[in-house]
Amino acid sequence: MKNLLDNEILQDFLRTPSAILSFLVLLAIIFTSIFAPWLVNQNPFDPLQLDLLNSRLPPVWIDMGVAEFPLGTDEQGRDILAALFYGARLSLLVGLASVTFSFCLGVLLGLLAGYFRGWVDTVVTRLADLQMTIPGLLVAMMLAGVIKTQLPAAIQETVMIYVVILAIGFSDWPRYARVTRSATMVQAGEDYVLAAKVMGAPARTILWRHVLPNVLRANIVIATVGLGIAIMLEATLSFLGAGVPGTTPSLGTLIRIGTNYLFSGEWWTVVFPGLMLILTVFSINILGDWLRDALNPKMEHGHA
Amino acid sequence: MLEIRNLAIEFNSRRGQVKAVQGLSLNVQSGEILGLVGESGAGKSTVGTAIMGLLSAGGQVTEGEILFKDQDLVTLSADALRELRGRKIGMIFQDPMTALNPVRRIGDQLIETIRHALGMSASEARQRALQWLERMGLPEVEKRINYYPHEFSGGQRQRIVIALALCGEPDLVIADEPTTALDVSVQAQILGLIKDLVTETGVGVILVTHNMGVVAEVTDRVAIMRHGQLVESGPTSAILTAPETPYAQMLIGSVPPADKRLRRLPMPDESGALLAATPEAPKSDAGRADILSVAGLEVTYNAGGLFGQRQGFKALKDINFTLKQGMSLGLVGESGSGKSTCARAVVGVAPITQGEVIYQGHNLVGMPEKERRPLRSAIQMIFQDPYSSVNPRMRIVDIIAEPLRFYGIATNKRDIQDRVEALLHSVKLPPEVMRRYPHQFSGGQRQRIAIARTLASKPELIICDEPTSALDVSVQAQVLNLIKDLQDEYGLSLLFISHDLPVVRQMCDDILVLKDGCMVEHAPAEQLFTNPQHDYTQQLLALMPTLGN
Amino acid sequence: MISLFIHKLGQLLFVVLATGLIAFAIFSYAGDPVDAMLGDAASEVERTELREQLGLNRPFYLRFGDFMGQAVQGNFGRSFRSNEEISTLLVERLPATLELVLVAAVMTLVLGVTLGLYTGSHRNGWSRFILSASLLGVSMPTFMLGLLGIFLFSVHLGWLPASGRPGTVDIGWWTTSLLTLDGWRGILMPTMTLAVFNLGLYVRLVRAEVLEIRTTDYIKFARARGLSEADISRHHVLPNALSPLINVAALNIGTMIAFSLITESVFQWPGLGLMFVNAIGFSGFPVMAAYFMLVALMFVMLNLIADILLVVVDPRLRRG
Amino acid sequence: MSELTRNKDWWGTGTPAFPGTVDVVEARPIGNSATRIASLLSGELDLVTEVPMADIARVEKDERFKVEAVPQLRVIFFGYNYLKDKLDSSDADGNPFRALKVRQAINLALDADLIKDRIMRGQSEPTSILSPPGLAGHSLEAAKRPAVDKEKAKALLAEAGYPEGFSVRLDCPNNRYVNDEPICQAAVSMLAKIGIKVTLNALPKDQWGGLVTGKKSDFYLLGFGTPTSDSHFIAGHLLIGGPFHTGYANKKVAELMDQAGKEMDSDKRNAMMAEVFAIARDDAAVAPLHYQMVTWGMDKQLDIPVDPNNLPDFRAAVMK
Repeated sequence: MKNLLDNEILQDFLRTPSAILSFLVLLAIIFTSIFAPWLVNQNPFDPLQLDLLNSRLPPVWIDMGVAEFPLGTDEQGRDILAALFYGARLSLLVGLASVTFSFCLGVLLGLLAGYFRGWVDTVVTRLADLQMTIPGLLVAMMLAGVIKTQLPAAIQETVMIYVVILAIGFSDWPRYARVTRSATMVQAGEDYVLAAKVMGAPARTILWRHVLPNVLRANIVIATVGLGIAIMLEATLSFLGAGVPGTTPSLGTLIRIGTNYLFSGEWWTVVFPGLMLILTVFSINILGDWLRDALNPKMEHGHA
Repeated sequence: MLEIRNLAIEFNSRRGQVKAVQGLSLNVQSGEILGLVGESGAGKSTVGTAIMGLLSAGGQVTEGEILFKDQDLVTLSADALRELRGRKIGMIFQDPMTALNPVRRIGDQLIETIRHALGMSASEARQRALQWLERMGLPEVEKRINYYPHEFSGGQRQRIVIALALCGEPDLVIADEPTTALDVSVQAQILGLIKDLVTETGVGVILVTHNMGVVAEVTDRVAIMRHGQLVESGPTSAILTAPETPYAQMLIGSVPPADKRLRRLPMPDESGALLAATPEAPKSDAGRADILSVAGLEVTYNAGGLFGQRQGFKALKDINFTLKQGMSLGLVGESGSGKSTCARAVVGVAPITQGEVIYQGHNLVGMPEKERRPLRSAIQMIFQDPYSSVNPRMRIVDIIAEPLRFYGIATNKRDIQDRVEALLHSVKLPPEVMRRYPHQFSGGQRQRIAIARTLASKPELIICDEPTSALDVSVQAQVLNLIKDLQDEYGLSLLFISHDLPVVRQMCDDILVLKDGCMVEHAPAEQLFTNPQHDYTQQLLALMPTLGN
Repeated sequence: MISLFIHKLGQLLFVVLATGLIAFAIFSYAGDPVDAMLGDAASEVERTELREQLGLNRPFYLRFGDFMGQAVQGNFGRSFRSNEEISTLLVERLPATLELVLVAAVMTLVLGVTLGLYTGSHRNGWSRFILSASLLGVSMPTFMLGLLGIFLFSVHLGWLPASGRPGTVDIGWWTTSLLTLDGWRGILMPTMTLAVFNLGLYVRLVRAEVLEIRTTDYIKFARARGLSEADISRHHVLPNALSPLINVAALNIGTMIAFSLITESVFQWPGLGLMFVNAIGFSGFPVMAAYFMLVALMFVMLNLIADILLVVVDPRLRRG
Repeated sequence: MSELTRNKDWWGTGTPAFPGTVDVVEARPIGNSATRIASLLSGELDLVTEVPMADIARVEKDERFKVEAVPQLRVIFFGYNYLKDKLDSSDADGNPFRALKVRQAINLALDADLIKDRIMRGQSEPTSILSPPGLAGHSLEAAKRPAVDKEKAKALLAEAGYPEGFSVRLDCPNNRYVNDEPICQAAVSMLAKIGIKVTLNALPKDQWGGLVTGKKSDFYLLGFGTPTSDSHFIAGHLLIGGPFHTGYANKKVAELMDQAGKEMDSDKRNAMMAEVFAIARDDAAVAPLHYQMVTWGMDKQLDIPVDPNNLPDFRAAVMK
C-alpha cells in the first residue's frame, strides 16, 4: 500500500490544486453524510420528525426563511439540508457498494480469463461482450422494473436498495474484467510469474500474491471513474422512478420530487440536490482524472 | 561537417533538473562513421536527438553549440530546424517494428518524404522510391511498394527505415542502435548496407550503440561516453586495442572474447583491482554422472480455438542431450529457434507432447505435481529480464524468502532473516537491501537479487535463460563472473541459453545449436568454435561481431 | 478476413440468442399473461383453458423457439395495456428515437474528433478550458441537464419547445423532424442533452489516443524526416487514431440509444425509450422485452458495422 | 399524440349549448407534470389538464394564462381492510381497523386543513363524508371535520388496546390522484405522531389498483366518484359490495341502501342517503380526507368550461 501511494504520487498530489480541492470537497461530503445524524436536528426519513407546519419554507436568506432550516424545506416539512446529507449518504453508499461489487466480480473474472486463457477466457469474454451489448442503464431499469412487480410489496422497501446496487454493479463489471484480463496477460508473461511457476506454486498463489497486486493500479483508476458513473446511474434510476424507494430518498429521488416544484418558485427543492449531485460526481471525476495521469508512467506531469 | 562544442543538456523531471549531457565535444566528417558508445544512462541517445532538435519535452540544451556546416543548431528556429531534418540530417530508429506508420503503404511514406525533401513531382518521387527500395535489396519492388509495413520481415523493415532516412539525401545520418532489435545474421546485413551507403554517398554517420562488436565492425572512429560525459575518443582500432582511461579499459575488457575462454572476465574485484584475464580450458565430462538427460523432446503449442481443434505449433522437435553433474551445456540459436522453449520444457512450464526429461533417474514428463514438488526445488531458473523477473510489489526479503517458505526450508522469522542475509552475501549485496523494493535497484543488482532467489532452494541444476542479454556489458561481465563463482562454490550444473556466441564460449563446456526448433549441431565448445561442422553454425560464427583479432 | 467475419456473425447470433432468452424469461415469467388478460375474477377452469390456448403448457424450449421465431419475424405480441400489436408500436416510434440518436451521434462525433484533436495537439488555455468543460460534461447526469435546459431555454427564454416532437413530416411510414424549422427547434435540445455526456467522453478519448500516438516511434521518425506538423497530424496521427475511435463510436452510439430513454422521458419525446419507461410504470412486460431485444440488436449491428469499418481503415486486419 | 378534427356535418354546431369554434384539437399525453407545465408556459400548448398544485401560482402569474378549477365529484379517502382477521403488514394481533376507536383516532389525527394549505395549495375541500358536493347526502354541516386532537386520538388508541400504537403498510398510488403520494407521506407523518407506524408503499396506479381490488391491501388511499351524479353509486360500491368494497358491514346501512334503491320519491331517497352517509361517517367506515379540484391551465384566449370529471368538452370551446 505504501508502495502504491509512494511519495512521488503524494508529491504530485500536493502540487495539483484541483486535485486537492476536489479531495477536500469529497472529504466534506463524506464527512457530512457519515455524521449527518449529529450535524442536523432532523432525520428526514423519519415521518415522526416531519411536521407539515414547517413545509415549504424558503432558504434562510430569503424572506420567511428560518435559521432552523438553512436551505429551506420541502412540501412535507423536510429540512433540505438534512435531506442533502442523508441523500448523499444513500447515493454514496449505493455508489460504493455497486463499485465494490463490480470491482470484485470484474477483477476476479479478468484474472481467471487472463491467466488460464482457453475456454475460461472464451466464456468470460463472451459474457463481457454480451454485457457490453446491453447498456448498464437498461439492465438496471429492467431488473428494477421486473423485481419491483415480482417482489411482495412488504419486502420491497428493504430489498430495492440491494436490487439497485446489484443492477448497477452488474452492469459495470466488464470494464474491470477487460482491463484486468489484459493486464493479467501481460503480468502472466513476466518472468517473476514464470519463476513462481518453476517453483511449483499453484495458480491461486500466483494470482493472489503476484498478479493481483500488479493489476490493481489500472483498476483503481477505473473504480474512481466508475464511482462517479454509479452515483449518476443511481440518480438517474431514482429520477425515472426505478431506483430506491421514495421514503428513503437518495439525491436522485430528491431531484425527482423537487422537479415538481421547479416552476412553482420552490426552486430550492431541486437546485440544492442537483448541485450536490453534480459537485459530488465532478469532484470524483477530477480526482480520477488526476489519478489516471499520476499513475500513468508515460505521462510525466507538467510536460509530455 | 558536424562539430559539437561543450554541449550540456538538462531535463526537467518530477525530481527536478537532471543533467543528461555535460561538456561534450565531438566532430564528424563526411564519409566517416563515428561510433558513439556507452552503457545505459550514458546520454548517447540524447546527443543524437539533440542534434535533430527533437529532444523530448522538458529537455533543453543549456550550454554549448552544435555546429552543422558552421550553423549553430541550438540557436536555430524550429522552422529552420525542420527544413534541415530529412534534407540535411537524417535519423535511423532502433526498432523497425515501431518506426513505420502501420496503416500507410510504405510507398506512400517514402513518396511523401521524398517530395517533401526534394520537391519532386509525385511520379518522379515514385520512381525515386522504387530505386531506393531496389538499392536496399528488396525483391519485387514494383509490387511491394504498395505493401503495408506489417507485410515485411523485421530486417526488411529496417531497410525501409534506412531508405526513409536517406531518401532526402542528407549529409549526416544519426543511427540510434539500428541493429539492436535484430538477429545476428540480419544485423550483419544491415551493418554491411550502412557501410556500403557511406562509401557510395559520402554521408557522415553517427552510430549510437552499446555494442562493442558493432563498433569494431563498422566504425572509423569511436567516442566513449559515461554519465553524460566524454571519456575517450579516437580511431576505432586504437581505442579497442589500447584504451587509455580506466573506464574504457574496463568497458572493452568486459566484452567476452570469442576466440578464447577466460577463467574470469577481467573486472574489478572487491578491492578494485582488475582480475587477470587468464585462459581456462573447458571441463571434461570424465567420471561425471548424468544429472539431466532429454530424449526425443517435442513441444507443441496449442494454436487456440475453443476445442483446440486446429493444428498446433511445434516449437521443438526431437531434441536429445545429456548434461553431466557440475558441467555447463549451452543452448544457442536465433530468436524463434526454440531455445527458451527448451528451458521451459525442462522446468515443466511448456506443453511437452513427446519425449522424456530425465532428472537423476526420474522422468519428469507426466509426473504428478505432488511427486514433482521436491524435485522442483532442485531445478531452478535465472531469467533474462531483471526488470521482469522480480515482482515489483514485493520487498527484496519477501522475494528471496518466497522459495524458503514455499518449500518449507525455513519457517521462523529469525531463520528466514538469516538465510536471506546469507544469500544476499553470496551474490555480493549488503543485508540492508532487504527492506527495499525492486524499483530502487539497477538492472545488475536486480539480476543478483533474482540469482539469490534462485539459490534459496539449494538447487543442483540451474537453467540460465539469456541471463545477461538485457544488461550492460560491464554488468554482464560481473554477472557472468558471479555465476561462475557460484557454480564452483556449489557444484552447480548449468543449462545456459543465449544468442550471444562469445558469452556461450565463456560459460559452456558443451554447446547445442538450435534452428527452427531442431538440433543443428551438438559438440564440445572448443570443437564447435574451432571446427564447426554444420553450415548454419559456420554462418553464425562468421557473422558474429567481434572486437577484431 | 472471411473467418473474422464468420466469427463476428457467430458472436452476433450468440448475443441475439442470449438477449432473446432474457427477454423471453421476462416475457413469460415476470408477468403472467393469463392474469393480465383475464383479471382476478376468472375461474380456475377459464385459466386452464386460456393456458392451453396460449400454449403455455408446452415445454420451455418449444416455447422459446416459438418466441424467437416470432421475434425474428418482428412479432412481439400485443401490449397488455392498449392491445396494440407491439411491432406496430415499435415501427411507429422507431423514427423518433433513431433521429434523436442520429443527430446526437453526428454532433458527438464531429465535435468530439475536432475538439479531441485540438486538445491532443495543443497545450494552451483553450485546451484546458475544453478539457475542464468535458469533465463537467461527464459529471452532469443527463436528466439534470435536460431539466436545466427546459428551465432556461423553454421557460425563461421561451426559445425552444419543452416537450414533444413538433413539426414532423411523414415520408411513407417514417415521420421526420428534420425537414421543418419547427422540427429542428424541437429536436435541438433533446439531442444536445443526449450528446453532452458522450461528447465529454469522446473528447477525452480522442485526446488520450492522440497523445498516445504522438509518443510513438513512427511519429518521432516522421518528425525526424522533416514532415510538417500539419502533415503529421493528417497523414500519421489521424489514420492511426481511427481504429480506436470507430470502436468507441459504436459503443457510444449504442449507449446513446439506451440513454435516449432518459432524454425521451424528460422531454416527452415520443420514441422507444419513452414507451419503455411508460411500460415499466404499468408492468408492460411484452413491450419491455421487445424494446430490450431491439436495443441489443441495434447495439450488435453497430458493432458489426464498426468491425467492417475497422477492416477498411486498418490494413493489418485485411490479410491473413 | 392524436388529432381530432371537427365533424362539419354535426347537427349541434353553432347551437347555444355548443358555441365551440375549435376545428382541430391536437391531444398530447405528457405524463411528467413539470414538462407539461413547461410546455404550456413556452406557448406550445393552449390547454393543460391537471395543473400540479405547486404550479398554479406560477401559471397565474403569467399574463398570457389563466387557471380555472371546480371541485371534482370524487372523494379522496383512506380505506381499511375489514376482511382479514389478522393484517399481513401489521405487528398488531388481530385487525385493529375493526375497532371503531382506532378508526376514530385516525380521523382525529389527520389534519385535512393543513394538507389543503400545504400540499394542495388551497386546491381541495376537506370533508368527513363520502358524498361529493351537490349530490345527495352532502351538506357543509355533514361534511364538517372534527378538530384535530392528537391527545384524544392517543387516548382512543389506548382504550382500543393499542397504547403503543401498531404498524401497518399504506398502499398509495403515485400517479393516480392529485398529489397522491405527498398526501400519503403527510398522512404517514401525522399518524406517526399518535403512534401508528405506517410504512408507505407508493406504486404506479396499475399495481396499486390490483392490491385494492384484489382486497390484498390492509390500508390504502382511494378516490371514488360517480359518473351518474347519484351518490347511491358511491355508497353501494364502498359500503355494500363490489371490487372496491373491503369488508365494511353495517346492517342499518344495508337496509337503508336497499330501500333507497327502490324508493321513487327523490326527497325521501335523499334523506335516506343522508342517513347512510352520516352513519358511515359516525362509524368511521373509511377516513375521508377531501374532494380534489379539477384544475386546468389555459391560454386567456380560450374559453372552455372545466369539467368536474376532467374531460374537456371541445364542443363548448371558444378560441378568441
